[in-house]
Amino acid sequence: MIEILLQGILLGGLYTLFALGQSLMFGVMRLTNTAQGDFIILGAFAVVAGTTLAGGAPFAVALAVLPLAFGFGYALQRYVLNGTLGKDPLPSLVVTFGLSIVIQNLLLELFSADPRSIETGGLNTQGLAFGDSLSLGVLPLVILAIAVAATAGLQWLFARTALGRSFRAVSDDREIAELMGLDAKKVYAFATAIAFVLIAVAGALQGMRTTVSPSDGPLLLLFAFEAVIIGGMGSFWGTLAGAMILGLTQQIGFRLDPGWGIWVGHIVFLIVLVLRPQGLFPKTRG
Amino acid sequence: MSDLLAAHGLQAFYGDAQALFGIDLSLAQGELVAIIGANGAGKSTLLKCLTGLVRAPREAVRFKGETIGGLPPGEIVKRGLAMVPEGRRLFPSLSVEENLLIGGLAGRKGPWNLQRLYGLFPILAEKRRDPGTALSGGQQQMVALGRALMSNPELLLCDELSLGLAPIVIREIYAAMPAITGEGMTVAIVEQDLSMAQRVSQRIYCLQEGRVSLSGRSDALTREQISQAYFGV
Amino acid sequence: MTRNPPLAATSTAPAAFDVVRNTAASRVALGVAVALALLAATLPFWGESSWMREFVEFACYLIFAMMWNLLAGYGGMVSIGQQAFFGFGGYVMLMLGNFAGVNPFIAIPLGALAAALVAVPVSFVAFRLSGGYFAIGTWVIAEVFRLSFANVSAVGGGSGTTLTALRGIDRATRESVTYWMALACVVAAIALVYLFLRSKRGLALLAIRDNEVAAESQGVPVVRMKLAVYGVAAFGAGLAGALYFVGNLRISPDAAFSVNWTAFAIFMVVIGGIGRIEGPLVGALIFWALNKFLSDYGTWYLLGLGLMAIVVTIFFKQGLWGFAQQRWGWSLFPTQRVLVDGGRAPRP
Amino acid sequence: MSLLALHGVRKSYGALKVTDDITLAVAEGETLGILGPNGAGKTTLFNLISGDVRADGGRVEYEGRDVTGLKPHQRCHAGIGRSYQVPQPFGNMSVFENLVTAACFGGGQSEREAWRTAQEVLAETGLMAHANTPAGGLTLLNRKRLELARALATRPKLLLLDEIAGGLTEPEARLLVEELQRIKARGVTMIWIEHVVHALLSLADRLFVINFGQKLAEGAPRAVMNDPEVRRVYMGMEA
Amino acid sequence: ADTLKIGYVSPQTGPLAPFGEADKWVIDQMKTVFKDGLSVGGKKYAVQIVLKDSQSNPNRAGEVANDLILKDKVALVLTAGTPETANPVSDACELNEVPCVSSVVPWQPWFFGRKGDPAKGFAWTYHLFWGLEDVIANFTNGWKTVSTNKKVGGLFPNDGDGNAWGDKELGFPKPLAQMGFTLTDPGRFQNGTQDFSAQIAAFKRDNVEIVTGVVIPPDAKTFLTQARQQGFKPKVVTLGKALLFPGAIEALGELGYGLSTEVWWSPSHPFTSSLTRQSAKSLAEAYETGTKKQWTQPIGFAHALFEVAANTLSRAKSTKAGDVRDAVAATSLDTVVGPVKWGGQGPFKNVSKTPLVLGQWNKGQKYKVELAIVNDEAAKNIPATGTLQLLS
Ligand SMILES: Nc1ncnc2c1ncn2[C@@H]1O[C@H](COP(=O)(O)OP(=O)(O)OP(=O)(O)O)[C@@H](O)[C@H]1O
Ligand SMILES: Nc1ncnc2c1ncn2[C@@H]1O[C@H](COP(=O)(O)OP(=O)(O)OP(=O)(O)O)[C@@H](O)[C@H]1O
Ligand SMILES: CC(C)C[C@H](N)C(=O)O
Ligand SMILES: [Mg+2]
Ligand SMILES: [Mg+2]
Repeated sequence: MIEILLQGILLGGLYTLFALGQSLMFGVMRLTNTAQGDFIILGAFAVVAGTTLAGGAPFAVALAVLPLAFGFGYALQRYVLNGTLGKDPLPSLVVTFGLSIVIQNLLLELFSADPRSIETGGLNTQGLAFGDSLSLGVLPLVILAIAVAATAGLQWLFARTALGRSFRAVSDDREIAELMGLDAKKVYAFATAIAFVLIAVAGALQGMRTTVSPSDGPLLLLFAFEAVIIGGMGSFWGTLAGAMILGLTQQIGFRLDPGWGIWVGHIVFLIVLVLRPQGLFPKTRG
Repeated sequence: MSDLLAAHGLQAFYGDAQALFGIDLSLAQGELVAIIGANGAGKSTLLKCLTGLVRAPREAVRFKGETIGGLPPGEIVKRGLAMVPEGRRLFPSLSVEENLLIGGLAGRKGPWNLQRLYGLFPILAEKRRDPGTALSGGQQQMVALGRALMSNPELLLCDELSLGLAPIVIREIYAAMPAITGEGMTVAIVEQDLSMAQRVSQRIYCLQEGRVSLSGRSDALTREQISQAYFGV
Repeated sequence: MTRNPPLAATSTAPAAFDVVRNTAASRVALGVAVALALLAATLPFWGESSWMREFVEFACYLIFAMMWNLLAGYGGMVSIGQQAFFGFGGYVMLMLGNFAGVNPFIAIPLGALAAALVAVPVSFVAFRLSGGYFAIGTWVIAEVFRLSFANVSAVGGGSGTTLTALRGIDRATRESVTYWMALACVVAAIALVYLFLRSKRGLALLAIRDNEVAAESQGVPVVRMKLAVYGVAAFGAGLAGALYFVGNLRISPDAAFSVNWTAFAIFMVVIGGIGRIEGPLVGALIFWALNKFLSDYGTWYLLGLGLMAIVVTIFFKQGLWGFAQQRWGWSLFPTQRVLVDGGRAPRP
Repeated sequence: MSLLALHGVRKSYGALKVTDDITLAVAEGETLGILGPNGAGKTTLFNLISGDVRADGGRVEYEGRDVTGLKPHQRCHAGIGRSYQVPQPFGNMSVFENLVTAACFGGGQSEREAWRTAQEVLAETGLMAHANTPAGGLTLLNRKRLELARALATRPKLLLLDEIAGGLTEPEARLLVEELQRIKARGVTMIWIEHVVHALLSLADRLFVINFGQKLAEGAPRAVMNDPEVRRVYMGMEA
Repeated sequence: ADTLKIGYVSPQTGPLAPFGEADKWVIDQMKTVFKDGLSVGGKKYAVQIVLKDSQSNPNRAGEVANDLILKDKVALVLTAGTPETANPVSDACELNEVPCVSSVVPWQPWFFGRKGDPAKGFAWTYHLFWGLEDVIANFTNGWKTVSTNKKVGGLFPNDGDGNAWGDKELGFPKPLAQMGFTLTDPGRFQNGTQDFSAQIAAFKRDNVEIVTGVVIPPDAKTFLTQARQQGFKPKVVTLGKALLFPGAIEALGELGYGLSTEVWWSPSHPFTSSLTRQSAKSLAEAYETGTKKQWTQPIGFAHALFEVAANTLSRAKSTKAGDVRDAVAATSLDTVVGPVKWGGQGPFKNVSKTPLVLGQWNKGQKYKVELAIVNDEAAKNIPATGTLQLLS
């Protein structure tokens, strides 16, 4: 029982990382990024490629990828995604769908369909034993810690800093925010840049935790979205809670029957939506 | 008289549709000017052109001797030109105080800061932690006004300050005007209520179908002249 | 700019006004379409079987895209989950054929009907959401369909199963009947959508898309209209799915409920032009042509397709047909009502 | 018998009581004016009558029938037409189509009848020149006209008007009042929310003043306007 | 001369792409082989090979098969690489009455997965590969050589292979029980599962020492790392599919050494190509020189499919579908994957079985990891170079 709970929370930690970037982009720009999963995979491949080039040092490479991700996110928002924003969710859906296909096939062309992983020098196989029967992986614990720290950091940034204030202002009313001296395009680009740092972190950790291959992205996307939507918009602790709920219900489902675990997660997500369409802990307006 | 702001032959378009057809306008330091005109005459468009929300040719707008037409709104507000938009438009996910702080982003020095504003509108100090949208319409209008003042502008543009407000609120808002203009700030207001416009302003511009149809000293214009300018009849 | 005339200038309507609904182009288009359909009906007697197959595949894409256009472009419901009904229609057709001994051709409309029926309970969940939430929510619902079918061992679980019911029917009969079914479905789908949009229900749809709250208060039964559209779109998606798997013979949950169906529909509609009947027609033609000539390039083809969708969305928001329509005023399927003054050209 | 009657209607948003036990009746053919400070709950009251918002408690009766549970479109069908304070046109449809929609669905007319109705309303409200303009491209004034026109096209017995004179110049407001007078003369019952008091006074048979979701005053226009509470709370004048 | 077309469908992109990775090279080689054309029924034809990508997608596989048949009008269709590609292609051929030879799917998922009737078989589609009985025999033969508690944990996903391997009647459960192994099967899971703690918990609970199954590569990695984290240390891990390709093993890092898998073809298989006279070893070497990549198992089978095609066509009375089909059915040929003969060495007239042995991955010399054959009891002619070692 305890074991299920703990494994569920660890899984939730991973899902939190998948979801935070999405939560930020959704909260600030109402942007439905259907390529979220593919960007995570792209991040993982960037670290894979970097490690190959550098001949090792995965953690240093992962750190080096973060500023690249920041720049990439900034440029992507600035020059591509900004053109799709508006009341109509369709343009951003289509463009991110398109990006998703482009990324998958580009990775396939560059890296072939072989699954890759990031060598962590054994960190990924270490476990901490608690008593006889319970052993938790060190890497999942690290992931959970990073997830909680990232959530706290993002929440603080969003609620307490001038940058966070400008995120919210631009999200509420772009025109007026510009009138106050904010350059919405830059603010958006900043939000996406930060989201991409989180995405790169998620990708690097995913690549350390398991293998990644170019077509894995869509699998990760739905979990990310479910966490964001269960949690409610604009609240990062909500996203974390949503991810935990998703991790736990899937974990319970897996124990009932491995074939129905994800199904149970989806059903719980749909039930939450029916009961509380705005999510459990919404902060910003819908 | 040195003009603080001057527009010459200002034209504006929404897509293919032309909204302004060559506006000439000048505002002198320290005066309060009312801009009137029928619905759709182009008053809001004019203010939006001046603040950069609608594109304008570079040379068409001069502020403190510098051409500012078509600059991004952020650049313009940094130069000292702020606007209270039509319909208040507070940021719903920001508290009252955060709304005001956003107004101060331009980073201009001057007499207006949070303390001073709370002094002018004490009710806002009480509600500083509430979301802007939890206020009554009049209180929201105060926040909108305060938000614009926080940038310490030299020229303040107010669009339809009294639209949809209860008479009591309109009184309160206009009662605050002298405290604002008293600093030597230049103010332009768009106002539908003609008698109010005439009473508070020193000069009036009347727009009609995207052109200036009448301008002059408020106390020198007659009702007939204004009606004439309104409808061109 | 015109001046606003004073309110209530006159109080009685001049009788000389008339309402025009067709254009010269649309009348010609109707004639051409009827002629084309008749010609197409004779294809099995002179054409090659590869053409028929090609057409069946095209028909599936087209019907599916048209229904997505109806749902998103007119109903304002941007769904990423229409594959739920595509796959459901396919599975029901297959189960009726394999287990109940129903002739698969008769099972096609039955599959579509089943998809429409299952859309009713699904709508209770989906309609709690709107905008981006609706999009993702419907996707999750489709995943629930996929995982549910993947756990039913009678239809082969995750590995899927084969439509055995057609094994007795000889090839020539099967090909021409499948082709005629597809042709009939395409004609019916276009006619259905067009007549639906021209009727006053079409007005209600446009109103809902523009402003749901206001539509409701102007007497439009919003939920009922949305449900009707959702049901019709599910029917069409199920029809496309059943038709597709009769042509393909094998079904599996991953294939039947693949998000790619909706992704491709979105690409077709967006490239052709959303919210206009010509959009999915043009889009499906382009998509089919690209697929036919370039799909052997594999990754590069898909990459190009993705890029094309991005470019069209950003630079031609109205899609290619929308662009042409704006540029040259083309309209093959006009649905609007133009008030004209005694037959003279209307004031814009 | 009154056409519309509210009995103890209540609505809260969170802790905020926006409509607090309102009881109110409108007789057939009457024009009721509603006044009150910003945020007093006037628009919310309309939303409760039209059904856009569900009441937390109390009853709404229309033509002697309890309509509290009915959907907005059903109430519209029954003859309650409304305009919105912030115009809500169907932006991608032409003005004519906006009206045809209202006549078809709100007025329960056939398409052909609806064309006729729409033309009449276009002429009546001075929108004929804009018949084929997309409603999204209208100026604010014309949007407000369209709000009125669309409500009229549903052929309402009860017309709810939310600040349609707001932002109008005085001459424009005068023309509007004339128009409303003609509608009133046809026997249409009206409830009109308006801050432009003089416009309201020229039409209303009775006034109802709301403050903090509660009734502050009710009665003949002159009497209400001279009520010291009303003068203090609403007009901002010491009695 | 007229042109005769041979169609070939395999997954060249998508998650199953490793199965199709060698095909381009094999087809290039075939172009040289066929450069002088083939004579069929006394008539000379130029040969054209049309390669189609199934994109690992069963839908797409069916579509391209239909294109090959109806548009390219191929005389013969070849297909390989998991049920996700081979089954829909075979179905399309059966329906359109065109002969098809398929491989790289154990015959049960190919035959029963397509709802084949053992009494009737198929009219147009023929298959060459081993069956579940072989993989079960190999796995258990290996396990019997090491000392374990005979408790086996099964990882069978919900896909074409997993459903067949885990099937109560056709798959692992029955024979394992007969041989005294106890199987813990927590149930079918979706490919792409992020978390195997449910399975690990079940295996730990039942004290499992042997893990088997047929999973896709990422899932194997996820499972193995999580097992390690959660303190589950099986003595033997023998998995199908996930462990076939050196790329996938390299991706596992340290965890890869000592894993075992089935071997359907290797350079040490004592067979020779009937077309090029290359031995298995020289075929693999040619591949490694030509592509600068390590050899993989599908090379042999892709090659063998063309051997069958060339042999069949040269025996066919004409290029008519019926004649080609009859020639396929009458095939008896020694190929680089072993002898191929339908109606003899298989359970049904449509299936010809090939030999299977057990392999284990070790740290290599030339490449990071290399596959050694560790049990040949089921096919004595293929020499084992070692014995199965327990995982450290
Ligand atoms: N966003 C827009 N897109 C297209 N046209 C616009 C837009 N905003 C305003 N217009 C048009 O520009 C003209 C001037 O509008 P503007 O809003 O400046 O008028 P105004 O004088 O402020 O009127 P009001 O009193 O109604 O606020 C009008 O014809 C209006 O329809
Ligand atoms: N959907 C909502 N959620 C939360 N609060 C709301 C909502 N709608 C209205 N309110 C609040 O209810 C109160 C009454 O609003 P309402 O719109 O009815 O006022 P009003 O009397 O029409 O004001 P005005 O004269 O400014 O139009 C306000 O405080 C408003 O903020
Ligand atoms: C390649 C073979 C093993 C066949 C089957 N697809 C498998 O993966 O096991
Ligand atoms: Mg304005
Ligand atoms: Mg109101």
